[in-house]
Amino acid sequence: MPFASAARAAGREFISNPVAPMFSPEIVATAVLNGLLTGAVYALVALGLTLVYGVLHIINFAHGALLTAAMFAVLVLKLWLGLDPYVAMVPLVPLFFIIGYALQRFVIGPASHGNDANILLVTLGLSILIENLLLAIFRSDTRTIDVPYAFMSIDLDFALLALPRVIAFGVSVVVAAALWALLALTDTGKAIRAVAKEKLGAALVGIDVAHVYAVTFGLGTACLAVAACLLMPTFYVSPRAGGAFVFVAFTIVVLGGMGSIPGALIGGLFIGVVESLSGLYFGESLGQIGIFAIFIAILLFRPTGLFGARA
Amino acid sequence: MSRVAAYLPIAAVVALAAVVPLVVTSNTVINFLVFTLIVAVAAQGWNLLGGYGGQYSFGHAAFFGTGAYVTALLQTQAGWNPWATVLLGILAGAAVGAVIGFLSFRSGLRGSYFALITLAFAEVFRILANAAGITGGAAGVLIRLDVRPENFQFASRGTFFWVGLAVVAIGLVLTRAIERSRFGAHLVAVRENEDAARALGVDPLRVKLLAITLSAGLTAASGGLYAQYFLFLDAGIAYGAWISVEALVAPIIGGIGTVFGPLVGAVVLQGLGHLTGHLAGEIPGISLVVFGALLILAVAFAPDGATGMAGRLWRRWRRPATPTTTPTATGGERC
Amino acid sequence: MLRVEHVTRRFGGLVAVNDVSLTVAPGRITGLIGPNGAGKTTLFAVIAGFVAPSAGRVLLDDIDVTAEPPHRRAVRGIARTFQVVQPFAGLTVRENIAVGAHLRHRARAEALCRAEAIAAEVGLSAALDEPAAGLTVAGRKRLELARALATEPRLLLLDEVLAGLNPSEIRDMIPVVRGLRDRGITILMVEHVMQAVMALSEHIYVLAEGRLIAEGAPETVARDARVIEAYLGHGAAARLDRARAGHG
Amino acid sequence: MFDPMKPDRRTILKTGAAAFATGVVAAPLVLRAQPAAIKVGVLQPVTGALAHDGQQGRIGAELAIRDINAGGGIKSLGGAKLEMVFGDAKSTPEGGTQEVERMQGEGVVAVVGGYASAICLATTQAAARYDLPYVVDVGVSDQIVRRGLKNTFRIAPGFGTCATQALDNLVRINDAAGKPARTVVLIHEDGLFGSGLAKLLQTELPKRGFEVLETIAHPTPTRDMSNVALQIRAKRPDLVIPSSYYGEYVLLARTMQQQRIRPKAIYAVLNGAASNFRFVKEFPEAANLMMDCNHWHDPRNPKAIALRKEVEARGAFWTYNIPLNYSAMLFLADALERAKSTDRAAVIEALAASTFDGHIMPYGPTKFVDGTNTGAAPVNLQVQGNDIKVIYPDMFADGKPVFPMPA
Repeated sequence: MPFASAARAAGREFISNPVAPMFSPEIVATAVLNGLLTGAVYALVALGLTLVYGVLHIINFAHGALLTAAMFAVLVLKLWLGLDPYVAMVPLVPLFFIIGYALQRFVIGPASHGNDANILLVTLGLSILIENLLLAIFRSDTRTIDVPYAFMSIDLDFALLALPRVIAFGVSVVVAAALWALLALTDTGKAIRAVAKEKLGAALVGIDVAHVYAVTFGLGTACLAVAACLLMPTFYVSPRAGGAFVFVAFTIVVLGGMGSIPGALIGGLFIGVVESLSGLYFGESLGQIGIFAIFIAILLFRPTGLFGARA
Repeated sequence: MSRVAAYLPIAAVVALAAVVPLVVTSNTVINFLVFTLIVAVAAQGWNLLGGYGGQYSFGHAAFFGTGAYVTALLQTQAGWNPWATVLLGILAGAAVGAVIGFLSFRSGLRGSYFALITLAFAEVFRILANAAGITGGAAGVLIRLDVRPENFQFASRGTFFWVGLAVVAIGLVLTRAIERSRFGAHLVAVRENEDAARALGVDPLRVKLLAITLSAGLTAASGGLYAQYFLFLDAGIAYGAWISVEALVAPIIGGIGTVFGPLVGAVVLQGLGHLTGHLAGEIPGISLVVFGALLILAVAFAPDGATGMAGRLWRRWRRPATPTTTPTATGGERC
Repeated sequence: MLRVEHVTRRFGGLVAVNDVSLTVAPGRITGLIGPNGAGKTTLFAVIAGFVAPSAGRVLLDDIDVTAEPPHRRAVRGIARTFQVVQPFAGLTVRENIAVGAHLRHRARAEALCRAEAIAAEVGLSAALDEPAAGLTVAGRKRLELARALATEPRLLLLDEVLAGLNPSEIRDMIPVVRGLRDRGITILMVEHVMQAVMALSEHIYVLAEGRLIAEGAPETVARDARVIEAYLGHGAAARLDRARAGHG
Repeated sequence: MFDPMKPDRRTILKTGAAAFATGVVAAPLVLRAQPAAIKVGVLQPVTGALAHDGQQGRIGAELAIRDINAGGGIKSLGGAKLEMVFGDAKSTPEGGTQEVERMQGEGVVAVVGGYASAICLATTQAAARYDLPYVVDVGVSDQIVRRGLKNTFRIAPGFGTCATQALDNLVRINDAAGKPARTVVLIHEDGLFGSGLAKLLQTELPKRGFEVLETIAHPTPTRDMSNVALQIRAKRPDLVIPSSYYGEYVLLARTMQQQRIRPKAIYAVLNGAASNFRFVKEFPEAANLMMDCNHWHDPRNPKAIALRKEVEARGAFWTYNIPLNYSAMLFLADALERAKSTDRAAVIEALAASTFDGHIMPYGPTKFVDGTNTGAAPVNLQVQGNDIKVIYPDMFADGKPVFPMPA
């Protein structure tokens, strides 16, 4: 079997990648910039997850599926109404807020009887349901949309930065800041923080805990709608597309500290850069394993995360 | 309950099931049932840790895949007898379970964290198996078709059904034995309240480790059966999320933490999968949509699953006939 | 039997237990009292092994058990109840107690059998096959006690088994505890309900703000000015004295 | 959804019952004027991850059966009509095995299809238990035909053939243009398909006068191709040779365009996207002038041209799965014709001895050596404007290579 053995040798070679190559400073700098741009979108996906965790103390396993759903929503708006993905934010962000609110209020909350283990199972059930519903509707094809600015770029002399990715970076940072401000400054934010800290106490002073939970879930889902709108100009969507992001988001959430918004932002940027540089030096495949390795190591040895809030 | 009474239902169910290949001649049906049994074994494994121990793993694929790959690779690469490699696969799966369990339980991971880390381990295994040379990489491993019983390959699907049924029976007996043992009592105590269990002299780490090892071993047996039945593996089959999901959903649908729950759940799920497939025609993913919906509905409305619901209906139906106190009466006999 | 030597436990900046030493003599009921937040439960947790002390040692029969986890101490004969009851909610009363009985009895049938006997002892016979989640507060307290007893302890740590019970329930419970002592089980009990402790204990330690402020026979401790102040606030002892003088 | 002749459920049930009845009553009783239909299993993954490819393959098989029946069925068997027994492999090997069992139960004379290597590996073996003839459509892994299964016939070229052919064709195209290309960067997915190809190219390209500057592996899925593009840009190769699946390839092509990387050619081998009309339609600029060495229909064959017209008129994309399955069914029908029997051994014998030359694929006369059709080869394609043209070998070409790409 000469061919198969050749392939096996190739497999081995990629596992024990030889000497790390040397790159020019321009390439390394560009890789760092690329990592930051990707990381910001990771952070946005992680933001929704960490927010839900911080308040409801649950891990939302349906997060990836909801992201996929949002990406398909962008696709549909573009194909049917010709709506630009950035414009699509206007209807999609409120829509996904409502979807998230309703899911928590009418499905996850009642179905799980306040038991954490049940929430885990219900969100898992939701993710299976949503992902396959999308598969049933859209089939398994990989779909993309074409926008006039897809190939515009900002020339930094040593690097070309894709315009949609720069926009995605900016919007992600703004959304993170807005979310932080919402929590810190508004009455809703105060109620959310109160429930996060002491659910019983908050209920005693007259805060509607079920409502606050649902609002939080809605905010987390709305973040996904933003992320989907930012991703679609440069990425593709298939019923499993969200899955590509969700484990990275889990990693960022544990890295940044469960429930910490600044942690999610810094963690996202950090993971983006780590992934980019390790991809450059060790090959893209190993970069992927690296994410899982970081994730497992943090959970085992430092479950409170490297930066950000205590559990 | 006397020893005989405790195992009688298992004997009855297994005996009844053993007749099926003699009555049903359709290979399609037998083939479907064999696959159901394979899933049931994986689900029984999950149920030991998740149902009795309360530790919800989202990554039982790690054990299933290890059992399957060890079974397959030791045959194809080293030329060992498959009966032996299946056993070694079980041991290897159990060892992987022990290591993952030791790492996670020693770090005090539970609930969502435990679910996440098992999922991550399974994914790492999948990526490695997909890339490594020894597993055949993305092309997978193929076990040579060589139909001889001593080769763990059978001319008739019915024979394989009996082999699968035997493994399910072992799973049932093991589960019942654990239920009736000190270890079982400790395991359930840890599930219900770890602190209280510790105060009563239970070492939760030891109990959970033993549970995950047995659980992983049983699920690895399912992987070994899969390899011997389909004679083909790749990383997505062996370590894919599908088996983690099936192993978890079946006991929850059938009745979590009960002896027959996983088997009942596997039959219900596979049956429904087929039925929806027939009704919905070729809409892709529709049977999984039903899986997801059933999972949510079971958690919401039938926390004790199908067997629990059936039990309640049964009691309601026969209550008028036999009044009260059967449990205390049998309890009295014990002392 | 039990010796606690200079145990200190800090949580961040807070010193919950501050350099406490005490001994529990075998075959007796020893009381540990003190106002809310005095550190009684923390001290209990240290003795049972649930919380590691920041400093100090715990000795059982002169063996240093400070580094041992709770389940090892249970094997040695220490059993505890929890102030906030911790039943195995999904199990029946019988199964709950049997978990404790399994410590000394491997066989399932034997453990279940023991459970039945112990249930009778604490007055839970009628509820044997009820789910623990369905018990009343008093029932749950009894279950806590029964489970601990099932481990056949030599030293029993009772954390407020009487709190939350009504007077008649307390009246029912007191002889149960006394019966245990009579069977030779050494008891250390944390109590908030003064009357009961006074009635039961042969020796009492008083904890306030993490420190031991008094010890001795119940009557002695009850008259101790520091104890009264700790319970009723500054100047309370003097006011009480004046009141007594007025009556006399 | 495209579905030319979807049978309603009742007919399936009825024919199922009929199959059961005839199976029991035995064949000699067939004395009616109209000979009994010959059941042919068509196995494709029409649900799950591979659903799109499976649906395409099914279209090809269905249309072939329709055309064969319209042309008078199997004449040596009294004009018996072919009847499709369709099975959904659900994109998994066990799903496929399940369906083979069902087809066996329904008494099919042979199975056509399989598509993915994993499915083919498992299902050919399941069919081998019953000596059930199996015509593999795509199944690129050469393991499929290396196990000595007597029932298995793959009509399309396998991995080894495709790889060597791709190399030879590259050399010829380069030579014909005056050797403008010398340096190469290889991009590949890190599964066995991609890494195997990369390894082969790494050793073979230097022997043919090319220099491999860099080999870059990436996983599936990959979220970001910026780094890969960055490395390509730094190396400035004449040729980029990618072997990836659809999503990653689209991402790479778009990133390269965005980063203004224009090598002299992008030359793909068995690529998921470079010969996919969806890609051409959605990203005409990124796709234009890409080359691919892959399966394709024979663009000069009138039957193939008519088939493509019909499929496109119904609004479906044209992919190679359609003509490949169409051709596979013709090949089977020819064997049945010559076997003059539906006896499995006879059919297998006829398939093995086949010299069928009516393919609508760019294949020479069929010749099977150990389950492999040595008459089959891939062709070189290039996206030109909004179409995909065959540019090599000349005997099948309907376009001329544009190489090197204009800057």
